[in-house]
Amino acid sequence: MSFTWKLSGEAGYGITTIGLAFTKLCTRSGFYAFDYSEFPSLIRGGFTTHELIFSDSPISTTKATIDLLVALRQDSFDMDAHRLTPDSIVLYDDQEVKLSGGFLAIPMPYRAIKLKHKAHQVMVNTVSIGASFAIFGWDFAMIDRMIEDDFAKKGQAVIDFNKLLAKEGWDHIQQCITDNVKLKTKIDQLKHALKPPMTKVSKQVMTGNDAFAYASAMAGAGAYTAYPMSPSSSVLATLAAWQPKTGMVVLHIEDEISAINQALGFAYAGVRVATGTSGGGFALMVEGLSYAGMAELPVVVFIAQRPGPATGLPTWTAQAELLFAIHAGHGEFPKIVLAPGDVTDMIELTLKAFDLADIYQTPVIILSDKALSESHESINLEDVKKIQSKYVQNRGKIVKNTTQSPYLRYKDSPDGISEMLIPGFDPVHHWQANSYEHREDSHTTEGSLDAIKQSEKRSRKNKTYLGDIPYLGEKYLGFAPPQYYGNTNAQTVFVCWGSTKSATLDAMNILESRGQHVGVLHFTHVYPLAPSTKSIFDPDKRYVFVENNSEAQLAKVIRMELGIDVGGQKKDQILRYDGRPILAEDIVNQFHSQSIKT
Amino acid sequence: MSFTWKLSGEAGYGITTIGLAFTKLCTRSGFYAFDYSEFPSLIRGGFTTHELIFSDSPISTTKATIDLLVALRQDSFDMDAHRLTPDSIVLYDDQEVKLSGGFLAIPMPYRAIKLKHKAHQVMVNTVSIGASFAIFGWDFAMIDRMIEDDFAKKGQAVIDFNKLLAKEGWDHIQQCITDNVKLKTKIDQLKHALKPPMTKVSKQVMTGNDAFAYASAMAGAGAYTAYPMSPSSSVLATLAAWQPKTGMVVLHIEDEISAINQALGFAYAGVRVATGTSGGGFALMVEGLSYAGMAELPVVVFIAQRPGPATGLPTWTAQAELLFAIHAGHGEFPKIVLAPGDVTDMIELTLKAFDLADIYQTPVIILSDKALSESHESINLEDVKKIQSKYVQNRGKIVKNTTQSPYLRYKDSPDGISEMLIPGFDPVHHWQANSYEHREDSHTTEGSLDAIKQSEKRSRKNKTYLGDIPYLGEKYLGFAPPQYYGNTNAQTVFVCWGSTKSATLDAMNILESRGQHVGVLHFTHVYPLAPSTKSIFDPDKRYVFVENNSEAQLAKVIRMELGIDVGGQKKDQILRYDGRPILAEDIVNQFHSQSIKT
Amino acid sequence: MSQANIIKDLSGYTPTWCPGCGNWGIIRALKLALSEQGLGPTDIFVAFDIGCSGNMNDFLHANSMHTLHGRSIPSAIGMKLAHHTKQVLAVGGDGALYGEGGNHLLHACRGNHDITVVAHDNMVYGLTTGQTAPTSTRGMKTKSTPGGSVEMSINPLALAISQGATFVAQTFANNSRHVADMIKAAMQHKGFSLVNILQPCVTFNWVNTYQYFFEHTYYLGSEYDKSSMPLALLKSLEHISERFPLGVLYEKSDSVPYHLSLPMLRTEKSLVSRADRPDLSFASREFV
Amino acid sequence: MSQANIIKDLSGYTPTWCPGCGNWGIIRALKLALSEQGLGPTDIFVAFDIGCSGNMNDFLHANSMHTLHGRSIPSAIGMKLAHHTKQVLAVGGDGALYGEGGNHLLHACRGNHDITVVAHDNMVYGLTTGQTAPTSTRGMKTKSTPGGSVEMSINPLALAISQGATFVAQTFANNSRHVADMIKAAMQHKGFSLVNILQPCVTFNWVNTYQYFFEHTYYLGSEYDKSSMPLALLKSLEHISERFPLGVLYEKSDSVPYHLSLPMLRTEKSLVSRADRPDLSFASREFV
Ligand SMILES: Cc1ncc(C[n+]2csc(CCOP(=O)(O)OP(=O)(O)O)c2C)c(N)n1
Ligand SMILES: Cc1ncc(C[n+]2csc(CCOP(=O)(O)OP(=O)(O)O)c2C)c(N)n1
Ligand code: SF4
Ligand code: SF4
Ligand SMILES: [Mg+2]
Ligand SMILES: [Mg+2]
Repeated sequence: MSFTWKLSGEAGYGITTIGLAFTKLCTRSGFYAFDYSEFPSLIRGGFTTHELIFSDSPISTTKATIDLLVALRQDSFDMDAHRLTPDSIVLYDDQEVKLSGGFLAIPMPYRAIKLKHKAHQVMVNTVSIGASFAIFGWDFAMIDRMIEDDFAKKGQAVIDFNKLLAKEGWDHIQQCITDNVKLKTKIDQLKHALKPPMTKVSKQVMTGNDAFAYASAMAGAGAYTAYPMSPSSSVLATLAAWQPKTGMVVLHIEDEISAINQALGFAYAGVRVATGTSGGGFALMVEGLSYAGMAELPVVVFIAQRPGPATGLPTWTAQAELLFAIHAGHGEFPKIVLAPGDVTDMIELTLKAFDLADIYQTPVIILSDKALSESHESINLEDVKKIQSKYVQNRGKIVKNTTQSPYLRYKDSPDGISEMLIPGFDPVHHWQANSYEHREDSHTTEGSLDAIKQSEKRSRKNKTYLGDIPYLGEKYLGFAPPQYYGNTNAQTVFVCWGSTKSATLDAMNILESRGQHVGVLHFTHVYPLAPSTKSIFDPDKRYVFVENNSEAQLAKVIRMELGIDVGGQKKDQILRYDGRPILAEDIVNQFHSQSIKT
Repeated sequence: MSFTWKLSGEAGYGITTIGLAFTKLCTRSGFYAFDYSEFPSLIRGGFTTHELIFSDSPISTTKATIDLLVALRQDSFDMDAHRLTPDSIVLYDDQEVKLSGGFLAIPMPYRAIKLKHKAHQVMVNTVSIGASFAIFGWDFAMIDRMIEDDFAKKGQAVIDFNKLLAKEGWDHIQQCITDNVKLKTKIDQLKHALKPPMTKVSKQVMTGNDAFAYASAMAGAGAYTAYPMSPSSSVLATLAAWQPKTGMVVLHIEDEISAINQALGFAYAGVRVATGTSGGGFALMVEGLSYAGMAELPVVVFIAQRPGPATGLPTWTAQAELLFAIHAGHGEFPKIVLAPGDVTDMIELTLKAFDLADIYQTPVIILSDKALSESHESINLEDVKKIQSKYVQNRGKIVKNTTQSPYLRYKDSPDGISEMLIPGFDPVHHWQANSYEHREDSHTTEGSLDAIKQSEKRSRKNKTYLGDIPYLGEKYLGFAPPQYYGNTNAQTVFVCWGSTKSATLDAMNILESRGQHVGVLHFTHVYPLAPSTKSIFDPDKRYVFVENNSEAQLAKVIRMELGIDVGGQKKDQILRYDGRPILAEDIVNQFHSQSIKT
Repeated sequence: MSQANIIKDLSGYTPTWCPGCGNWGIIRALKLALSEQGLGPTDIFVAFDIGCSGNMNDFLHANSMHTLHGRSIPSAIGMKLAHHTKQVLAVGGDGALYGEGGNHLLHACRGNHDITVVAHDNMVYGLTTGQTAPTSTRGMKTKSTPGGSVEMSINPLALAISQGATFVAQTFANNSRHVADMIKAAMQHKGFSLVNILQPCVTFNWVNTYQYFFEHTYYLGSEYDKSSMPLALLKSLEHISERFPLGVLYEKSDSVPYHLSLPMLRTEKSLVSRADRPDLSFASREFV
Repeated sequence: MSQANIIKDLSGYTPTWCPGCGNWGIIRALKLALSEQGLGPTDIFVAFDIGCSGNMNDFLHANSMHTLHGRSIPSAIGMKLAHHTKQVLAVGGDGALYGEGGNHLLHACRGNHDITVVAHDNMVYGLTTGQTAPTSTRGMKTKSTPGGSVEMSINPLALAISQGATFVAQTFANNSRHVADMIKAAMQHKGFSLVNILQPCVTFNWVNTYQYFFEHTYYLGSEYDKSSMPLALLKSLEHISERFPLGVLYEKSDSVPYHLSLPMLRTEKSLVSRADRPDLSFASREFV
């Protein structure tokens, strides 16, 4: 069971605020919810939408059809009319909006309510919440509690006023039932279909950015340096707000170059650190990334992707920095790129990212995107607690004291990893984080043998990460192969990475329900790829790449890294590159049309 | 016939100056010469070498053995003793250097000459020039003329003094002959073997950087913006010095970010422009590159590669920015990457780069490296003149007037290329170089259809460049496939790109002379690759990648772009990554040892 | 409208700024300044930065670049040197010009490049919804500094005056007439000019409101001597005590702009107008 | 040498600077300043920039980073905040600190970060063999400006003083004692300190020689009041007429360094010394 609900209106009129409240309400009611918001790169004047889906099982993608649409303006209706089905419900402003089409239309006296209570446009949205609850047959008291929580800081008057407006919406529906039989029948159906689960699992509602912030704190990061950039900015705001509780140093600095170079200062001094940005800001960090590679400094770089090139579509989504991230930075050095598939993944992989950065003493990049970074998802609190209680920092060979003498910071070793002494504690030993090529003792060198030794040592870390060389530390942590979902006999496999996971799985289920078997292969550890990954690809199967970009970038990575010729043809690509997340229905439709062509 | 000559000494003592004079002397004598200099990233205190090779046919690589070594210091001898053969000659300071090994050793009274004339250490090198000429049996008057040309600005006294020192060297050898029979025989041999060609072809001695500067001026570039960085800096100095003659605006600005963004200002305003740097500076330009991609601005970016990561080995060579350059910049946009194989190539491809940038209205990157950028090579003046007389600027669809109304800067078109109106002349039409996604009229958009249209339009330019879509302009200029050299039946093919061309061809010839057939496939148009390139690769042949990097980057590009599994195994890679250029002998040796292993 | 008027019409899309935003006054002033100089869209080159301010790209018609964030100044310099007979402006926010792009401002000042930088100083990051800016007053609570910002504000006027700018003015978005006058004077000045415009951001800055600026600004009187650099510098220090003088703080009378120091641009023929290819015969002599 | 002396020995490799280079005097002074404060290699953190100056990384023993060109200041700030009980220096050239890294200097000043920036001001790019620098005098002929540089010199002292630096001094490499005293005073100051060292580059700068500096410098007398910011600013303007005062131009007495404005660093326990993982239970409340 899943149900989609959508609200839209002018930017700056609280659409996302009330939308989040509703996402939380669905979650508190016992469902899993996921939302997705669209807004322009403008503070005002554009159009903002909040679309949410709730379901009895975990979900992190929306769907093509809208089950309940709130239309306060004509354009709210017009832009989504094609997504309505005969089963859909439209709550609309009877004074503002003209409808056409077959669905259950419920006129709402928004204007009258607004006038009656002298309410600001922002508050009118609360009416829709009340009305929606009435339609779903949910407990009105939940709304009251939500309002009390959300407006606690604003005082009793505001709380009461909001409750009143919600109640107006609720009452209006109750009233309608009496003379609208169709509505009555529908509501009776929904009451049953949307009945909140009996046993309530505790949940948290988080965005991908929240999850990254949360897990960074959990990993013991001491600092976060950043320059704001959509859609990564909320990480900065969240971590900044938490400073009194986490003790983290959170810096909004002058530019992204400073962000990474300050981060490297923290890293050298032994503090776990991350920096975050989007593609354009990351472009300014790539020189610093190369320095981290050379000096073998651990740093986590969080990239929330948006469509480029250049300023592009700042508030929209894309998965178009995979190749850029993999090859970012001049010269050759190891680098690990991870791409979480959903919010829980984000928590786990963020924790792992900090460990990997420390173990391999090299930059680790986390690729998120607007769809994951800014969408709210309900996740099981139990899962989070389990992750947290299981988590123990693994700093690899980073130490506060050394038994070596002389201490060789860049000592050659079979796994490529040398002991890193946190400077400033040992009274005798010191070393340089040298951006030049260096000897084992960290002094600058231009010697051929030194250069070869250090270059090979650095690249050997890659092999260790991939499991080709045994790790000589306490605990192994490295590459994880892609996850296969679905029928193992399926002759067609959708290959995806990062945030497109949920939509692709949905597509698989839709096709399955139509009797068509497809599998899904989802990558989170997108670079480097272990050579053994090659054996996962069966030459007799068809692999179709599902990506939110125009070049099927993962397919390129697989060809480059594994030498197998997949995903190079248009027919083996299902792509979306207009800034919108790819949805299950997009995948199914494109898949059908391509299958016909081939 | 080819002959290698090498001089070395403390940095700061004029080694490269005198070395260049000798390179020019060889050229003026009628030979083709090529030199290669090594020096530390220090102004003083390190060790500088100047190695040159001259030959009766064009050459742009040195070889493993040294035919004449000048050893003024013990370390000059020690570091190169292993490169001497029984046929080698060593001119050495009899007071300073102890020799061992079998070769023709000629003690030189450098100390005595220095004392006698109260000469500075810098000038002692001139003695070696005189001595070398005596050994080769060349015309001493050539040295006199060279000294007159080179020291014209320093006055007659300096000229005379240098001539005197050269003569001392010459005289000393003449004197030695009388009582050194072995030397006499050798000199008689050499007189014959090194006899300057009768018909002298006019030549120019140029580095890769000179060639880029020269061709930029020839292409009509109006501006060059840069921040100094080895090994690209001499382009800035050369173009700056030429300003009064070329009228070019040459700017040394505050940082590389400014360099590219100023360049884009020139480009928007209709002026041909280039910027130049090395990998680390380029890292700071990649955001700007992405803007050029989005706004469709033509710009040429010159990268002289050096080993990274980070500061790396600043004065050494590498081919390690191929993957970085190809994927540089966030988001997806077309980009053309060219890698000249030698100095003549550099002239031709620089001219082409400016044309391609204009035609495709997108950034074009030229990948050079220290070995090409700073080595001097003699090229035929006739060739240069031919290139120059043939060259006509091709600005594609860049116009000063438009017949469109309304003018649509980003009008969709079958070849992906829209008319670009140079702003500031037309009194009515204006447009924005918009870093946001935009409509055809250049206004900002967030619409799905606009985004798709523009994204597809941009990527279609790639297809046009590759010849997959016909170009709708006046004259086609696009991708050129790799060049095949050698026996077409060879079962083994060396694959290389850029500056490793000459060494690889040499290796092919050496192997050929030993009865072993190999072919060479050399890429200059390294990205993007036309799909048809795939057919060049014969599945039954062995392809061995010869690159100055540690990852066999071209092999990765070929796998990624063409989907053929080549060069992924160690046995199919001949790589050098210690900052030194790969030499024919390296290739031959590695090839033999790998062939044994497999 | 007549043909000529249409050609000179500067208006693009209707702005999408928040009602009450100071930017409304600035665009009005900018249009005034341009049209009073008889300049239409094709007469000028503008580099718009990224920010609410820079969003003017779609609202003001011009030959223009909507540059990368923080990079409007270098792009403006490129345009100026390419086509030096035209007037060139860079329009951006305090974040772009004093934060991300601070280095370019610094060096454009000392180069005395003949461009006019129009800085929308709202003391906050507008477009990214309310983080601290380089001109935020120390202690200001924003999204990125919930505990109050720790840095003191940059002093843009002192920066420009001390580093070689030859025209430095300050004005207040509320007074379009004054803003227009400052921009006009700046454009007419030969050399680098900075116009710092105090601009209320009604959505994210509740500290530096219209009221705040009314209280903290004053107009420089006719007795003020704008030709003295040391005096101007001292005047600019009032910034520290949150006093904002309005008017031209400094103008160097004998300013020689960058391009006029380049021999090849001491002509009416701009770089982009040259068709002739250079004679390279000198090079073959150099390389033998 | 005793064990303790070995531990405190700051000497690394023998420097490779040109004979006569001003850097020799600077390294002597730096060692003096450190050892007089009882500081050895492991007591300090140094960010060396890229340049002849920055090449000191191999000549001076310390916990150190040899950073990217122009980025020594951000790296120094990172180290300071990570381990705020230690003294942190950034050592670099005029190209690095005022050119490539100008924006970082600007913002480090206004942040009043407690680091000491040691600027080797040789008015040229040494390591890249002689191009113009941000502090080159206008008209200077260099490899990149064969016709003479067009920009006026940056004024680093005025920049720092006007943008929030709380300690600004100038000194001359020839007088190691004075250089050492300036560095010591700078390090002892709580907050951002800049020591601009006039440093002859004997190989690529034939204008600003030892002789030149002897003629163009003078020591600030005891009557000079370093506590007045406006005065210091005016003093720094002498730079324009090529007069270089030596000594402490400005020191703010009640300076509060950046890290002491952060509640979590108002303790002796530095960030890197903390083992405790934060209690995140608050978050589960926030997210329901
Ligand atoms: C390299 C880069 N970093 C960050 C951003 C995100 N960004 C867009 S506008 C802006 C700041 C806006 O503030 P300001 O320049 O003061 O302009 P305002 O909106 O206040 O007018 C930021 C950080 C970006 N576009 N590019
Ligand atoms: C990003 C980047 N750009 C350019 C360079 C090349 N580079 C190295 S040192 C230097 C300038 C040296 O001048 P300065 O900072 O004044 O130091 P000095 O050598 O004079 O002490 C430059 C441009 C680099 N290493 N990195
Ligand atoms: S957010 Fe502020 S600066 Fe941006 S439009 Fe609104 S009021 Fe103006
Ligand atoms: S080049 Fe100049 S700065 Fe560098 S070591 Fe030599 S004299 Fe010193
Ligand atoms: Mg602002
Ligand atoms: Mg310098």
